[in-house]
Amino acid sequence: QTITIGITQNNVGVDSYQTTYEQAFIAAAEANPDVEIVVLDAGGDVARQIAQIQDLVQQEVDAMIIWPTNGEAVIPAVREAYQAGIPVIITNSNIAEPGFEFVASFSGPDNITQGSRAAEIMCERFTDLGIQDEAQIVQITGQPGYTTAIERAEGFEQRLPEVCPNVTLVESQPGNWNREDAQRVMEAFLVQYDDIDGVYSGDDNMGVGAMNAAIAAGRVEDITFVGATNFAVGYDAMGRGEYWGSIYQSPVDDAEAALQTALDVLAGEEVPFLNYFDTPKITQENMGDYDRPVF
Amino acid sequence: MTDQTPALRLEGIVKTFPGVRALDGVSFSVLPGEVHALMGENGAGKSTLMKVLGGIYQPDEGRIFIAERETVMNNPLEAKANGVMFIHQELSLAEELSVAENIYLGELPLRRFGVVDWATLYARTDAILEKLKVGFNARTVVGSLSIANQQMVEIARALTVDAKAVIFDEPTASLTDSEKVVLFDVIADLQAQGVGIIYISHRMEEIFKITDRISVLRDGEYRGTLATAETNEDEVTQLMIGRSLDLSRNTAPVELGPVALRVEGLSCGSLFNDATFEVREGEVLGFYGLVGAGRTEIAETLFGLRTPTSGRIMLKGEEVTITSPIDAIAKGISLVPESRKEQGLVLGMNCRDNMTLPQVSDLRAGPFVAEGAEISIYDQYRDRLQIKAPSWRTTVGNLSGGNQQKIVIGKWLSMRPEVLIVDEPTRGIDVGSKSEIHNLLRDLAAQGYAVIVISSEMPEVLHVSDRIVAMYNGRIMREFSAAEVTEDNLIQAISGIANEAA
Amino acid sequence: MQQDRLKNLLSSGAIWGFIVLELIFFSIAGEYLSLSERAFMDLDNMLLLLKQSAPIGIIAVGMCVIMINGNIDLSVGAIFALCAIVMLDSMSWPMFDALGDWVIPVSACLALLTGCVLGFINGFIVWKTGVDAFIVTLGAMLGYRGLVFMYNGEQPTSNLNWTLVDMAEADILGVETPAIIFLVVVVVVWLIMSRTVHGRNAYAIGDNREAAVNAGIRVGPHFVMNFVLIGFLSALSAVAFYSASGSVNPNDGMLFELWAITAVVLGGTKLTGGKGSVIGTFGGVIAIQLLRKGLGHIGADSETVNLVIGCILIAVLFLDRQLNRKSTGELKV
Amino acid sequence: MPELNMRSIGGVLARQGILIAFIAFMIGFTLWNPRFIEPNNVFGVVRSSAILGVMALGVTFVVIGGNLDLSVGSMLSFSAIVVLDLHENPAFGPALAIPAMFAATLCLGAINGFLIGYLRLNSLIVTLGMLSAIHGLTLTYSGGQNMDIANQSATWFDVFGRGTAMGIPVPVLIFGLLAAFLGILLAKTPFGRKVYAVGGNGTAATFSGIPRARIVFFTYMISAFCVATAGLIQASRTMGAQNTVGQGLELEVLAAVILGGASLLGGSGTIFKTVIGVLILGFIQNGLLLAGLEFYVQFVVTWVIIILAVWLDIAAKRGKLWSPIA
Ligand SMILES: Nc1ncnc2c1ncn2[C@@H]1O[C@H](COP(=O)(O)OP(=O)(O)OP(=O)(O)O)[C@@H](O)[C@H]1O
Ligand SMILES: Nc1ncnc2c1ncn2[C@@H]1O[C@H](COP(=O)(O)OP(=O)(O)OP(=O)(O)O)[C@@H](O)[C@H]1O
Ligand SMILES: [Mg+2]
Ligand SMILES: [Mg+2]
Repeated sequence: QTITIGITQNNVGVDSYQTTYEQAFIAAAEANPDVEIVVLDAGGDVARQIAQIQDLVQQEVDAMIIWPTNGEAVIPAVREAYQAGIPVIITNSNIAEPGFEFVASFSGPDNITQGSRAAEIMCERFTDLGIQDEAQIVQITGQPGYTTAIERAEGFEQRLPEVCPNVTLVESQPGNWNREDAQRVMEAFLVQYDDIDGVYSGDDNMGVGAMNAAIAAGRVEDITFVGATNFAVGYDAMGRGEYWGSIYQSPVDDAEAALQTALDVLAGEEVPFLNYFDTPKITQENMGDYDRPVF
Repeated sequence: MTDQTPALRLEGIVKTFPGVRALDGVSFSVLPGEVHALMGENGAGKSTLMKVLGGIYQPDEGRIFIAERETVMNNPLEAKANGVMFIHQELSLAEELSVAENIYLGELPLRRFGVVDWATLYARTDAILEKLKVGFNARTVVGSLSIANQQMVEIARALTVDAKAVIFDEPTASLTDSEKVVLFDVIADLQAQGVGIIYISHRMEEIFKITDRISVLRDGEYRGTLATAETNEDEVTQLMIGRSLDLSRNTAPVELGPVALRVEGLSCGSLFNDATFEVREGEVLGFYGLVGAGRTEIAETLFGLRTPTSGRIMLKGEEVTITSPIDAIAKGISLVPESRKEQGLVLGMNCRDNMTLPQVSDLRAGPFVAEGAEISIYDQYRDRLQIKAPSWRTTVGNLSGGNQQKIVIGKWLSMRPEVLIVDEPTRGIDVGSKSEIHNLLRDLAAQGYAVIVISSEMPEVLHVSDRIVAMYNGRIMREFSAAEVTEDNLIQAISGIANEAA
Repeated sequence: MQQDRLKNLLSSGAIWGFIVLELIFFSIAGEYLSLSERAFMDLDNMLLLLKQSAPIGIIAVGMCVIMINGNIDLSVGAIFALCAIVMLDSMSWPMFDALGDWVIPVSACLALLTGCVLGFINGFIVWKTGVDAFIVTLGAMLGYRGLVFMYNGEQPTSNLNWTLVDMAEADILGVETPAIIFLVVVVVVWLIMSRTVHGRNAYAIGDNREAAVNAGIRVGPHFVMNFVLIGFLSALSAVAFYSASGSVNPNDGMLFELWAITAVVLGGTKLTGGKGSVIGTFGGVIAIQLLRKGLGHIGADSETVNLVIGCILIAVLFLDRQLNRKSTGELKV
Repeated sequence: MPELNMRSIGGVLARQGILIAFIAFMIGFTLWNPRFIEPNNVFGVVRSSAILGVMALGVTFVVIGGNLDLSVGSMLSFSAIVVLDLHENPAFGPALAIPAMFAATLCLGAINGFLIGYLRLNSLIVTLGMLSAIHGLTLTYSGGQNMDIANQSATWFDVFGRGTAMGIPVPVLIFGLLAAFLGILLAKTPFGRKVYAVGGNGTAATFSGIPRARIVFFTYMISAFCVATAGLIQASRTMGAQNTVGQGLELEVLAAVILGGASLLGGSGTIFKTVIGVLILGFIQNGLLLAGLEFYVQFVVTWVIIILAVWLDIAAKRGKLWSPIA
């Protein structure tokens, strides 16, 4: 008796997190002889993702996992799945509240907490440096409109004034999860502001882009870089002492947690509705406790 | 015909384009039931004047009267509404649409809600086509018709409305003789109905055959009106170009050299069959035939643009295969193509660059184009061909038709080819430029070139050729020497009446 | 004549042949490769296909008209997103509070109006400045997208209204609302293009603009009308799609223009204008959606999907040219 | 028919319209924020425009030859990924990775050139198909993973993107030298003349003995070469790349080329004007960022500028502001 699970991913290939996630997911499913999977990729397009959810309903999968391209737009399609009796697990980035009633569980990182933690890392570092009352920072956010990007920025912006009320966030610009874009944005920031003490980026990929701009301008020494989703490049830069800190988040954990949640739901087990996996802080100080990310 | 009110009267029409005064105070009138010829050199302003009449251009100054009522026509539709029909010089058809839709373009018959009334449309069209005795019907797609038939579609438009005046701008440039007869019948019909007709053509024999009066334009100015019955070609030419033409041919016997090109049994699919002929150095060989006889295709094959299905081509006695124009040029063959706008010129380029285009790779100073050498080539051929252009920088698209044609000819002459093929070298060219080009071709032969002239105009072929090849339906019917050829036996040969092959 | 017609049929029928091929291929391949019990050519699945084709399909119909007319519109994706925002956002405007669920038609109309206005702007610029439509709409693609972002920053605009969702998911004989809208659009626009003066003039203009001008057709207003039409259809597509999803990302609709153009070209419309058919475009849309669906059905991964779609596009273009090639005596130019 | 007096004052102005717009634009932004004109910033803009600019040089050839190239964006991703991957591959190393990447990218250009030049397929659709296909190819090649240079301090590979020579950033130097070289190639050599002829009237070019197919083929090879160069700069500048680095660049590149005044119908345009077009786009982006405006305001401004620039350009040529479309 095999179980068929369908997954529609957000945009495989746009960065290595998503790609590694996909590979880990497939590997985990192959390791389990009772599971067959249908893997689809929405290519970042909401319309295509909705069509894929409908296709999975039509193919009568036993459960489906969705990595939403837009936390709200997929809700009606999720309802269709729900009405067809197919349990839906949301992964990585949650859908909006009106959809909660149609969803069996969410499995993924807590992006708001990640944002808060990044704010804390930043603030602690400023306190150590003794500039917690004057520091100016800039933010480079992810793809506009993307839930993860929004939530991380939200968490960061909420938490920062709580821990470091005198640090000013002077400007935010999107870097589209893209290193080159982030680098370009940072170059302009560097011209515009003579005093930048910290940069918060929505992920390390962008953070490293910003860092490269600072290296080119010879100002990397003065700036504390904090990111999220620790990529290998970020980890290495930390090792070199150029990048300060990030949030450790493993796509392998992410994928395995999603699959396990789906299996638990199908097995009729009680699962918490918000099934977060832990994403701890990582900085130059404690990086030795973590393996170098594989992506 | 004398004291009627004119169907159409123009008063002091002025039209300028940036940098050109195309019309400079033109006035004349057309009576009902009259065929009125409009003549002038290339670029004299004939088409521009007609576009003003047809509502396509608005005059800068001047007034238009239709049946003595002053009329302003802001667009072609208003012109039609005022009874002016315009048959264009350049084919102006939508090829993917049906004949009926083209004839009624811009005024399709309607039912309610803007829906086309197809039944009425087809019925009306078929009625018109009946009159024109053509072999296609209202539903035929225009793109599938021959050029001549497309021209007939254009002409059919003249019959769609009750026109007070109809303008024909060079309608016969691509008609065969039988269609010309139909066209002249149509004109006679319109004339009988009291329509005023303006007829533009560079062909004197037509002008003298069907028109009543002739008005002449020169450099955008009105030069006068002559009654056709009381004038002659020479007088008209005088008025047009300000001098008489010396039409006598330079007949000084030329020493013929060896055979430059020999073609044996050349065929290309169904386009032409078993063509055999030769041309010597110092000789002008004429190719005459009806439009569509396959002359152009032979030229294109010799120039490497088509692959022959059988036969041999020999240059100076050696057999060659020609695979592309590059190959042909390298072997000393040049082609002045039929359509200067599509095939001959890059209209957006300047005069110099167009003229040296085929040899630009050879005119080099190190890795660069030797612009000095280019300019001297241009200057040399500008003088020789009397090209009228402000400077070598002038964009070719801004030259008049005749001067454009001279650029094309200069482009190939400057290559010093052993065999020069010219296809319809004077299509749409005024009489003055035409005789210049004829003299030029004769001079070339005298300098030892082998020249092949393809033309659909009998006077032209008779005038320039030493020998004439007559083609009909893809076959060479007969070869004439200059001495034995007459208009009659030539017509017989090209219409397939005489079946003795050459 | 007879031969012409046969050739015409063959060349415009190429897309249908391709669809049949796809169906056969995916049905057979599906038997072996798909995990699903259900057949690929199941009726429900085909109805689903129709519904899934609607968003791009409705736009592609407009693109077909624009391309027949001899223009192109690269801004449809941005118009789509902007109209979606107008619809979803206006549903929560305080001034419509009193309307209750009647706000739905009002918002939809607002969105459609927005589409018409945006299309009009493009058409008007093309008409009055004489700048090529490719450039005008390339600019508008950026400009309208900028407006999308300016409307609501980088946040998604959301308004999930279950009444609206239910309306969007309603069906007649199993055909759901978006699919019905798509079919109606195809039929109506086909009638416009083949029966009305506006349609026939659009063909004539695309075929030979100068001839149309000479015949007294007012080219500019026709351009504008067609740009308004495609703006309207982009908005209609947004209305149909976002009714059933309720949230729009500022990036939504990107690349729609390229897919719409692809569908139109696959459907046999000449890129230079003057020739083409709405029905063929319908076929082109179905063919693309079928390809995506089928590749998903047999479990192809995303890189393969990109590769295959790119190659098929070129292959179809090549075949189309072979079929439409002038049979005899083509010059080697 | 265009006017005759292109050499009148109006004509000269029209020809340099884009340059004048550019200068006016620079003055305007400087008044707004004086930092705009600081050498530091200007160099920064030119440097970050270099990638777009190098690609635009190649696309200029394609457009003058009468075609389009929409595949340059995904080709850029391809070349960046390939060069980084080979750099990390011990069998290659940087010295071999670069020529190997150029060869691979030129192969893609050759496919474009073959399909469009020799088979005469429509360039819009072919390069659109290639956009998708190359993206798939890149994903297959990389397995969707980012490519990064692990040991960044141990390689000289960063010189192309981050280095300076004679005080000038290397990307700017490459852009400048390539622009000069290609500018001369286009304006002064027989090859350049033939590109104009083929784009202006392909049939007439064939009748003049110009190998049309081969010329079109070469325009795509030049485009691919430029993309490979841009990919090298890109990869070296970030020392790593995602599979989507070039996504969307094709339209930006096209916008720059059009802004420079090349006609989409082919046969006109120059390298110099394209460079101006590139710089205008770069400075708009930078100027708005400095003015503290959101990135998307730049979209709207670019829209207005493109249409105004092209409109004034053609209006000057036809001598009338409003179009003659009835
Ligand atoms: N749209 C235009 N813009 C600029 N100049 C023009 C335009 N149309 C015509 N001209 C110029 O006006 C003059 C008159 O041209 P027109 O076409 O009326 O000549 P034509 O008498 O019909 O010559 P042909 O016998 O060659 O047909 C020419 O010098 C031509 O170059
Ligand atoms: N029925 C047709 N449909 C489409 N194009 C045609 C047709 N007939 C001729 N043409 C093209 O129109 C151009 C001029 O045609 P024309 O009637 O002069 O034929 P032609 O073959 O050149 O005649 P000839 O060989 O006697 O010179 C040629 O390029 C020819 O290929
Ligand atoms: Mg004329
Ligand atoms: Mg001919």
